[in-house]
Amino acid sequence: MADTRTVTVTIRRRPSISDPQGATVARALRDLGHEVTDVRIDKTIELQVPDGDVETIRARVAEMCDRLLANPVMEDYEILVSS
Amino acid sequence: MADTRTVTVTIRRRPSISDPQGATVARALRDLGHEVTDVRIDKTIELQVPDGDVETIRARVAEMCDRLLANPVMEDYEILVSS
Amino acid sequence: MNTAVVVFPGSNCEHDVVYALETLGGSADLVWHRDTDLSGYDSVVLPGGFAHGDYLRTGAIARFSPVMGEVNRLAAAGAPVLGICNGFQVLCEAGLLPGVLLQNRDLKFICRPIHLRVESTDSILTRAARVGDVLEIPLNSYEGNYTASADEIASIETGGYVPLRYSSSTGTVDTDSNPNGSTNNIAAVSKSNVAGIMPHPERAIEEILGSADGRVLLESFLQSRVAVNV
Amino acid sequence: MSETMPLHQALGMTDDEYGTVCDLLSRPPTEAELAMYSVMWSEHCSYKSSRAFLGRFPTTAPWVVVGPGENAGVVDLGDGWLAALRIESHNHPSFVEPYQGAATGVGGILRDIFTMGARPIALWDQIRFGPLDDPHNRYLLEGVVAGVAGYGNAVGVPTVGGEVAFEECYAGNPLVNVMCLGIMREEQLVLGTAGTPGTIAILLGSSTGRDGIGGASVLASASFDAGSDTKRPTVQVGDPFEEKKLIEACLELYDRGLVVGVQDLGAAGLSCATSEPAARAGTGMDVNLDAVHVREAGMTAAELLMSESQERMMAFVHPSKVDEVLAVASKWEIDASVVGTVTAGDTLRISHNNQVVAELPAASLSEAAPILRRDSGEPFWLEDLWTNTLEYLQPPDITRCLLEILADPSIGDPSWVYEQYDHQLFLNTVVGPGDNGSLLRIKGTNKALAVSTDGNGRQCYLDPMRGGANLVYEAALNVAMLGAKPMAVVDNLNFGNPEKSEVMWQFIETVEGMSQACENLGIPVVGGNVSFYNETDEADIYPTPIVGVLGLADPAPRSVPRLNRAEAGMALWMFGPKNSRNLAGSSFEKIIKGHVGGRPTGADSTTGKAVIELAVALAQNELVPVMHDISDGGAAVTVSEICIASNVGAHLQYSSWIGLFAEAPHRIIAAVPPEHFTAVRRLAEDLGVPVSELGEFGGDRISFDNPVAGATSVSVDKAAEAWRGAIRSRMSH
Ligand SMILES: Nc1ncnc2c1ncn2[C@@H]1O[C@H](COP(=O)(O)OP(=O)(O)O)[C@@H](O)[C@H]1O
Ligand SMILES: [Mg+2]
Repeated sequence: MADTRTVTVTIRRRPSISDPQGATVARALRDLGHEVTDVRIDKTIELQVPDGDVETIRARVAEMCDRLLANPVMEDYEILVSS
Repeated sequence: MADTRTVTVTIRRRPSISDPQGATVARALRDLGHEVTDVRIDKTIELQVPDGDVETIRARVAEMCDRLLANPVMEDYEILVSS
Repeated sequence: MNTAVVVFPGSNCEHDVVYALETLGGSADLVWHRDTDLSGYDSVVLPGGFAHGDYLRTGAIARFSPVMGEVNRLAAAGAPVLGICNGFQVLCEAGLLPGVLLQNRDLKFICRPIHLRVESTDSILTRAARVGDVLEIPLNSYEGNYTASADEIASIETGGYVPLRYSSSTGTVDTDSNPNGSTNNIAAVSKSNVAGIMPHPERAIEEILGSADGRVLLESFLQSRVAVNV
Repeated sequence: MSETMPLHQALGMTDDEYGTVCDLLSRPPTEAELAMYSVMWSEHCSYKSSRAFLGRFPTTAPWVVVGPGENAGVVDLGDGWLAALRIESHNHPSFVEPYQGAATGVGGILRDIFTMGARPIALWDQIRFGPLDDPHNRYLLEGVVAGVAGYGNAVGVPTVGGEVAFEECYAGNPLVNVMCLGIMREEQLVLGTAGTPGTIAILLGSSTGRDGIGGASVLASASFDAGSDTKRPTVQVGDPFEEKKLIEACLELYDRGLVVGVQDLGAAGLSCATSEPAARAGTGMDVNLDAVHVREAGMTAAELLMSESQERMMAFVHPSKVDEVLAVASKWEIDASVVGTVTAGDTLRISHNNQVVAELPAASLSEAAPILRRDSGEPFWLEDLWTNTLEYLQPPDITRCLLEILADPSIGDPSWVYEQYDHQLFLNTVVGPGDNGSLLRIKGTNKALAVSTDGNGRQCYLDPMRGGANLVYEAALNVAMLGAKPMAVVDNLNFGNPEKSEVMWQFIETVEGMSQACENLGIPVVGGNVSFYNETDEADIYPTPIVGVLGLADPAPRSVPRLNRAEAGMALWMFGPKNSRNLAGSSFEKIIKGHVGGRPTGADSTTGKAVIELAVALAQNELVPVMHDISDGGAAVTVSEICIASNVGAHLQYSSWIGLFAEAPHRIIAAVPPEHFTAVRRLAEDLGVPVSELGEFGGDRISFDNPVAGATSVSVDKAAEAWRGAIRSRMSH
């Protein structure tokens, strides 16, 4: 598979949108005696796509994000094309 | 909050453990006409912890991972302490 | 003596389990997850639901609840410990049972009756059943897909730790009768006095609600209680 | 927001309304006050366009304990048991974000029920989308169902039934309604009152954040257009885990008698949860916003007052009980803060950062809200629509049409939806989704509660008055076939833009039709909800009232009529009016001909009532193992659904093929065992209900036989395959 490339997309919930899961995990960590002030839980998606021009790949993955991977109403995304 | 530090933990499902979510997303992307050979979906956990020595922080977060954040049966983790 | 039915924040099948055990002649109390004394009990059920919202991973936070020390102690003392659905997930997370439960193969919550074939009667869930019996029991879960590493699966199978598998109504165990993608159609895992089951036997104890096939499983559990040295 | 726009306009208030506020206060309002008036006087919270007409509904009966106006209606079930019920819409939030919109809709309706002191025991969802061949509609269906499941299952309340339908008019504006039922002992009833001066207000549950500011109320009070994107940041995220803890904590508070009153925080958040209880109690209240537990720093008073953060409740507590209440909250691991004190007089005084930021008559937020008498007028196109009927010269291929109708997503098997819902929790579900309605036993009694929810936008579009009445009869009949006597109604009125006169006309006609049916059946409306502005780019949805009827079976029959109990050798009878020859608004015309026109058959008050009584009697006396009403798709579909569920064939004689597909009301198909022929005939005769002996069950084919046209048939397997794939095949890739 010499001709695929790894792209990592980080999908983050917008800061204004509440994250009950993060809040619950923060509480659990504190119950276990750890000091944490805040926890946010997000998603990373690692894609293997056909290799090619970096900008083309980025544009294609952005389209995947817009259409499927990210929820435009609540989430932002960041694309990292591996070198 | 000058004295907290951001630590990002990536939790990855072991390759030997099936990933129904990744498989489904790959299928959906292909249905939409995108070329992808593989998709993995992982978790990122962003923690705000009291600032201090990087190695101490790392050790503390590793303990959180071992005890709670990752399941040793199916997951690996990677810790990144922001600089 | 009676059964402790553990209530985690987010549990929701606890009343149903108490009702079912009492209907079958047992006696059961709800115990809060912060309780640290189960000395009055000879058996434990971790009921279904969404302990701690199922956040992070199902069962992950619950296993640190204060009551789990006592659950471990009773398990070690030979008392029957049964996890149903979310309770099964907690037992796996706590290391009392091997494996993990992933999201269903189709990434959808499944609530419908399925069939289970009895594979062995050497478990706290099946001692009153017969090998080959097919039971109709409701399944109700999003994370019911039982998995473990290949080595672990091998040792589970050779050890005879699988009392029940998903099957067709006639007892065929195959992909078509596998509702959620569980490895080898595993629906329950049992290791000496500790067992976990994904479907809900307590929902199948009266014909008026659709099936009474869950009785034999809970009766097995009740019969499994022995004089435990607490 | 444009720079020059005055604040009140930016908040969706008219200049007139602003003037009213100034007059009320004898001064211009502060920013915080303006925020409060704007949310409380929004269409969603004040019912300003509908209030004048909702008074038409009959709302009283000896068994009504709490009628409309409180958080939920409450009825007396006898022997000290009460039921609380309510229905809500979350249409606009679900279009913006289907998962969270539906999830928070479930969360909101649950709070309406446990605010009354009842434990929520069941949910029903009524959902409508554009056609499934459009991927966006599939995405919406997928998300909404996952949201109902994600919240309902996790919070631990079973979703035991509902409705799903597809129609072009919902493509830009899906409908997501949710109904909830709770039960309690009579001593547990609590109302949304602030109590007497000195009572302490304690805010329980989630922290308050900026999420959803102006969300539900603003979203539900405006139409969608190309600019909808700007409303998007107001998405609220549901936390079923927090709600589950909140339910258990509140129920413990009620059990131990620790509260005087309770009010949930829904749309309009703290503005509503302070002013309404005070208004109901005829008191004032001092509220300290600095005490509110918050999720974000630096929120303004207006933001705190408008926030629609989910999973919060306000408890009103005697000062001597405050510590106990805080201890209960801490046991269930929820946050609690003491935020106010009830005062004598009628002033709601709110302070923030140690300054008074609002000081107004508590009751003015709800009682002084504007009441609009908007213009209404019969649509100019209605007459044309009524005369736009189809002529049929040739009979169609009956079985081919039947298969096509069975395979339609609005008609076919909805199990793809309801298998994602926990519908069994609490071990009460005697009849769950997939039958005429739901039947829930009350453990420890001989009683069972039946519920059916129904809507039919297409019929209501063609004739809102007839459509509205027919829905009440249909839902009541569904309940009756489970052996329960209909006793109360809740309704959700989903309509277009009330600023259009034809939409107001549709609204008024619908309310009239429903009211007439309720009066005739003696079942009061105990609660409901209005959702206006369901339009996209000027196109209104069909007027889509949803009716939920609650019935009581006491005692519950030991063996309840079900669709799956037909057996070879049983007779196939129809009860109700004969010779229906009207296809207006039918599924046949919509699906086979792509036609919507004509005027649907209206209700017959005498027969409608008699058929319901007959159904109750047949079920109570266990005379027929199967009853199923004729509704969407007509008798052909009704019979097919019985055959599919029972896995048995049927042979049916018909006189006109149109009668096989007509959807006129008040008709039941039943499977009658020969040993009960006489008793069933006598019962029907006593009640004056016509009986048609159409055929019998048996074999493995569904066949339709006519003296002239001869017989045509389809195998049960083939019918089942078409029916089962209706939604499932379109939703799997
Ligand atoms: N969205 C839904 N959620 C839960 N149950 C549903 C849903 N849609 C339909 N059902 C169930 O499927 C059955 C058939 O629905 P429907 O065809 O609308 O019945 P009817 O025509 O008798 O009103 C009902 O029992 C109903 O409760
Ligand atoms: Mg219907």
